[in-house]
Amino acid sequence: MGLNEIASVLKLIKSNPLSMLGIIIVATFIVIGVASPYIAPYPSDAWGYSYNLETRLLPPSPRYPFGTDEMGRDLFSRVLLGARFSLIIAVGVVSIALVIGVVVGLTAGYMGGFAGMVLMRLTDMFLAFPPLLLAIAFAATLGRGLFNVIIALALSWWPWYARLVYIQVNSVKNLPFIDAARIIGLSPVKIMFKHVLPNSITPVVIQAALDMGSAVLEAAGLSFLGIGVPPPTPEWGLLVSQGWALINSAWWLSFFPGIAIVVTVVGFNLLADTFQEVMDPRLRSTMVMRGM
Amino acid sequence: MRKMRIFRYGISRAVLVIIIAIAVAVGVVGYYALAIREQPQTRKTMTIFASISEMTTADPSTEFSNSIRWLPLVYETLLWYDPIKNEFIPALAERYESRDDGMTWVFYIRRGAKFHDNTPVTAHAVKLSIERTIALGQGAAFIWAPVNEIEVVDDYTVVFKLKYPAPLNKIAASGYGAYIFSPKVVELAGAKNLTDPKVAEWLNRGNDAGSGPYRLIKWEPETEVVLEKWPEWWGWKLPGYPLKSDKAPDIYILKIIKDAVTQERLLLAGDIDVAQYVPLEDLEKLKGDPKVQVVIKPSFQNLLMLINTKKPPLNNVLVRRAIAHAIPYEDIVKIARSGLARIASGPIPHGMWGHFDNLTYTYDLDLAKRLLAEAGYPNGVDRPLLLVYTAGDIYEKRTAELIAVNLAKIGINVEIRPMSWEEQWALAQRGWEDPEAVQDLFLFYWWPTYITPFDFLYNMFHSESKAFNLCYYENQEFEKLIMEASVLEGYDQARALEMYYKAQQILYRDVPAVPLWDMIYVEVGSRKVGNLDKAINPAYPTAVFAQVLSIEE
Amino acid sequence: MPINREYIIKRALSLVFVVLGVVVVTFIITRVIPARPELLWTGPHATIEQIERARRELHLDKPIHVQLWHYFVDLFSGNWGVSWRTKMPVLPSILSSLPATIELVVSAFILATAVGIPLGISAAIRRGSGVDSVVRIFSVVGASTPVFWLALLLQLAFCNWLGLLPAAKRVDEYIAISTGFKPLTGFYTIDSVVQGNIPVLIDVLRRMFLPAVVLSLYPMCLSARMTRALTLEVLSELHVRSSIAWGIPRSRVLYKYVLRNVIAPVVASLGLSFGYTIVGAFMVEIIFVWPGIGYYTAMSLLSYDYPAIIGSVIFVAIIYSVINTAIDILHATIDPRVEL
Amino acid sequence: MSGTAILAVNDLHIDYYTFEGVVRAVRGVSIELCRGESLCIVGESGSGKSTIGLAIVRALPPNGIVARGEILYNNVDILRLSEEEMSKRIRGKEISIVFQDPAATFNPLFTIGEVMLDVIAAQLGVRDRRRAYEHGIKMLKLVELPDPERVMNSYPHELSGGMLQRAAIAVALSANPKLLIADEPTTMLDVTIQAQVLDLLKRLRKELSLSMIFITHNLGVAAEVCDRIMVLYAGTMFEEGYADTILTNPIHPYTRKLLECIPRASRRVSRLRYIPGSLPDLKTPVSGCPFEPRCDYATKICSVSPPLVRVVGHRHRVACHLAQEKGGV
Repeated sequence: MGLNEIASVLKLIKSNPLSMLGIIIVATFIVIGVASPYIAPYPSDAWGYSYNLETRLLPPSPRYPFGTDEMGRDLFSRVLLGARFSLIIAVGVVSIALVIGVVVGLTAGYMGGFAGMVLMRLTDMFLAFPPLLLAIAFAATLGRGLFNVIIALALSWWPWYARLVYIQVNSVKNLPFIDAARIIGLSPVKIMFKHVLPNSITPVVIQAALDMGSAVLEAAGLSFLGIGVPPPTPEWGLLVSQGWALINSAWWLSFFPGIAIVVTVVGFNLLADTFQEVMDPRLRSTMVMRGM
Repeated sequence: MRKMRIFRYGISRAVLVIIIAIAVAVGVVGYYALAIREQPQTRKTMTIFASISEMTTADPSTEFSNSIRWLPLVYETLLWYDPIKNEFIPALAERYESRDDGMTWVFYIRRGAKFHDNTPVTAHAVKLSIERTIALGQGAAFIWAPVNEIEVVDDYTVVFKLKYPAPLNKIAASGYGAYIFSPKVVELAGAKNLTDPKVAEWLNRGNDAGSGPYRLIKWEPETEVVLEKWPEWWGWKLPGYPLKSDKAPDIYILKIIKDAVTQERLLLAGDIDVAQYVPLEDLEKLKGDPKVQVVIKPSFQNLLMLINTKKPPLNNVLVRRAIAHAIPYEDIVKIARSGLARIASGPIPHGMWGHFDNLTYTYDLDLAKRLLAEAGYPNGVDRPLLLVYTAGDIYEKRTAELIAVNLAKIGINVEIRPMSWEEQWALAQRGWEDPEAVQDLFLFYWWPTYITPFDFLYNMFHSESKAFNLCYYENQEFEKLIMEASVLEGYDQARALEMYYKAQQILYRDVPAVPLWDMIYVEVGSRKVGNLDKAINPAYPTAVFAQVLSIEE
Repeated sequence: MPINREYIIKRALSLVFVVLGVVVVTFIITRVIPARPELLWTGPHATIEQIERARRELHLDKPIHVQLWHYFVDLFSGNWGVSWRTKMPVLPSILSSLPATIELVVSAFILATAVGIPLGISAAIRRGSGVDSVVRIFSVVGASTPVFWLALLLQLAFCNWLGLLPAAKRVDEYIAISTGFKPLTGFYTIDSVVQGNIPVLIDVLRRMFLPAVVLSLYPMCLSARMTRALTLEVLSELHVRSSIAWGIPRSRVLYKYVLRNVIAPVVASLGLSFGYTIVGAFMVEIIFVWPGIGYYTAMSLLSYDYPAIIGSVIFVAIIYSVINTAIDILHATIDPRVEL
Repeated sequence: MSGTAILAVNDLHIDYYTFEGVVRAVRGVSIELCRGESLCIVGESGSGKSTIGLAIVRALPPNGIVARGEILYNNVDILRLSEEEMSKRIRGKEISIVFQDPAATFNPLFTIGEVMLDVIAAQLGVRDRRRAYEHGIKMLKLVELPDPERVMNSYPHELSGGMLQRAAIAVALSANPKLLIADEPTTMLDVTIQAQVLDLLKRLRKELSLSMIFITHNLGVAAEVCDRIMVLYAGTMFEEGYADTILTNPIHPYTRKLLECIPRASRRVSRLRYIPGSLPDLKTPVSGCPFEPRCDYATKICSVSPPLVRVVGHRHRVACHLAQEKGGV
């Protein structure tokens, strides 16, 4: 992916209202994630450092746009703060998985041979699990906690990136300038990181950035299953799961955190769609001239 | 300008047809699904009881957990105990007597009672049952610790000789470890003797060897347990027997439904008949619903916060006292239990023998701050305290959060950590060797195995009770008092009571634990289930004596 | 249609290797990563002796490759450990909850593909039209919705507020017991049809409806998206235009030629859909009290019942590999180019 | 003359809609093809030559749209026919087409025979599969394919490019079309096979008295197979005339350049010639002659107004401002 593609992505985003929406959602999510402790109307409610007997289980109102929970806390503040945890998880998962994936994929792709084959077979073994199942196994082994959730998800994600990097590296590694570097006598590690990596990383990084939506979704799933982030963290999946206990009388407790998940993930997926249309030559083929 | 669209009509028509076909299919199924709610003729009466937790084991000797929900229906003890009226109801023993200041107890076994395998219930079976429980030494076997010897006088008379005086009538009425079963299990299980693991395996495959009013006919401990009325039970034929009803359900199903919301929904939809857990916030609404009845009964289950008395700064009694005064007991009861609990006064719950009303700590943040300053922490404690509770228990979760918020006000930061009970208990166990490495505060439920204050005081506060004294509390004076009281309980209740009071005063002063609240049980039943309130007994928490229910069609 | 026997044998062989790989990965997770695996395996109530025994039983005192060997032997001889929670061996528990899950997952899966594929095709052939936009938005939003949240909301709406559908459970015990229903195979739909028990069949279908719909949403959106992209790709290919230019009627080209081109890769991608469905079942089953593998796993997760969790993980992963192999073979019968 | 014309294309404009903008691929091209005649459309890639071929069988990709013009086949405007009429009356039995890439022409999931039988069934109405099969075998023999039975039952990936192209010709001709469009049918083949296929096409044309439009970028090939040649550039016609006229007396500077590019053994050129510069961007409208930036003879007027088509001889047309002046050369 070069400048041309980035330019056409921008063009596409401008021309397509859905892509524009994606950009807006993702940007808002990031802003809220960073700023939520400062912009939440009731910061101590958001962190769970307070309770109020008078305001228990109030339905949504102008004062409490998302209603209040059984401890009398403002749900809106809690959902805002939840964006921060989702952001931390998403960035954490994707970056750790990316680092592992790049190291494995790069080594396997560049080295090739027996070592490369072993690495890729290992990658395939991980890919033989359905999505999320492996993360469940890891999370169960590591125990609850924000950090463990990130590790568990990252450990189950890196194979996707490893394979992507592997394919990229294979398409790059026999290009003339790599051969040239090899002839000059640069060390393999240097060639790998200085020459092969920069020329094969872009699509992987973009894919990883767009996968952050899925990370939010899967982390929420782990929390719902009780092996994710522990309470009183206002993580969205956890909020939905806790709201379940009162859903018959206080639907808003589960509803709004869920909406937050849906909107955020939709944002990432809309962007992903846009990138896919530009980057995937098969989808693009209908847009360019053929047979002229 | 002409658009040359090759793919204009053809395939979309096909797709349309497919979509319409699917829509029609879904519609037809949906129509039948929604419209036809044919309720066929019920030939048998049935009660479906929703249990929040799965069943554990089916061995009456060793089971010490959730299976109490059906064990008292399938198996019988010698006696049943009604702690509210403080009286005993005869079961397999028609009557009993105690001699020698509680050192000897004689039970007269009911004639005509028989096990589900049609062998008669005899004194011999009683002896073998209890001896197996003692020999296996698991679960609640410790209740028989005072027993020295069991003698069979004749087929219907059994004598217990004790090492020291003890209230054997209460022990024999225990909800755990006191069930009598048929010795024929050895033969049926193909085992060498009663303690052969094959017996337990046979039982855990879903077989029963009891004598009670119901038989176990389906055993899927994770999803459902089905009991069927056993018409040969002696109680059905005994006129005037209090623990029975002529309209008891023919089938009694324990359905495991893990959350309160679903229990409530299923109850309102008529899918189940008794829900033990409904969201407490919905209770007012349910009370107004003509389809259901709400039964509220005190229980002997209470929640305490065990304090790690060996780990600084909590080894300082002033700090512990400060914490005790910084807890908003009233708010906790209102928020955590929607008012369906009583503020605890001492570790013995309300309504039980041995409870005293003047052992509540005041909620007084100023006093708490003063105590903390006096202890040498005028600016609060410099490290966060770790509070653990059982993951998934919303009452404990809310209680934990409220405690954390309030302790923060006196300068004590609390880190709340939900753990599975197994993990939590494993962590706490290590505290006896390395108190620094474990939790500071531990939210902990207790309910008695059999109804005596000793059960609470010994298990949670005696230094020999390593399994459950998770305050790591050691106090010679206290231990001496309760040991003596437990012996006296068998024959001199007044003196025993006095000593139990003294012991509780020591606890009040030393604060090894903060009793938080005594639970009030709520059961919501369909209106057609009569006698629900009579079928519940706090001595057998969470069990419903289905033989007492009266099903109205 | 050519069915290549050699291919099937090759594929089955590679399945063996995939399953071995899955087992190796779980071995790494359960035996290599934890500091003291025997503690996870025995549960916390264990005494020192029990832990020591577990150490011996898990062969943790032996070198790692010997451990791996015993791990394989144990798994393939059906010794999957004992659950702390239920004190029952893990494998029989999983097997007994298998029919409920298969019944649910297969219904959801059929629903997902039966709706998702036509949606994708119809969106693609009217690219840029209103239908296309609706399908695109639906597939994006659907794929972004947490399945457990949707389950909670639909349950609230249909069961609580509208009262149209039952809230949970697989069959009503009143109906089942009073009509003498006997679960023979464990597939209640089949059992009730075989026994001619219409009331139970209707009750079972009513109860399955909502969970199946919820569970189908994610794979439905996935297959709709994928089908749309594939159809667009195929429609742009030269052979479509050449077939039409040579005089084959357009409808025949679409139904016969394009359809098979789209179906082949969509079939190849069904495995992933299946993976999502079965993991989604973990959450949906617990909400709808559906006594399947998902329920068993979710319950085990809530109490950290480690042997049960890992048992379920291995079992589901193996099923997934088998399904993927079956799908690959199916794909090969449609697409003659496929070679190992 | 128009009476004997089997195909007349008048002022054809074709646009492609892409994300980058509207590509005006064909800009007012007219063609006249007499019965039994063969016409070569020559141009660089991107000149719009294939688009015209696709438009004649109405098989443009979904984003290609005929903006203006008419395509008269036997005096019927096929652009006004419905899709159904096109399939029933024109495609296959009147006009058929062979494409450049033989591997992509066939659906990879179907045998050659399946496609062929479908064409025969649809166009010749032969429902009896055995008769259709026999006809198919006959067609495969006609294109000199060895072992026609095997070819019938082969999937495209099992055949070589040359065999596939012969098979494609057989399929295209299986319903006896009167006009065959050959869209660079040899470009993707090996050189030896190219010659064979060209010979085959020449032979078939004679035997079946086909009219043919042969699309190529190679003037040399064009000279070999066609009666007439049309030179196309950036979607516009530059020069059209009889093959020998074009080859011996080219008028348009672009045609001359093209001729210079034909490698000839006799000429002993040290390196292959090429035309410097590249095609103009078809998305932006051009005010003058599209060849102006690359033309050696460009004058002021060339960048200002588009050249008109002038008749410079018998059925010889040129679109160049300089045509009049240089006509006599």
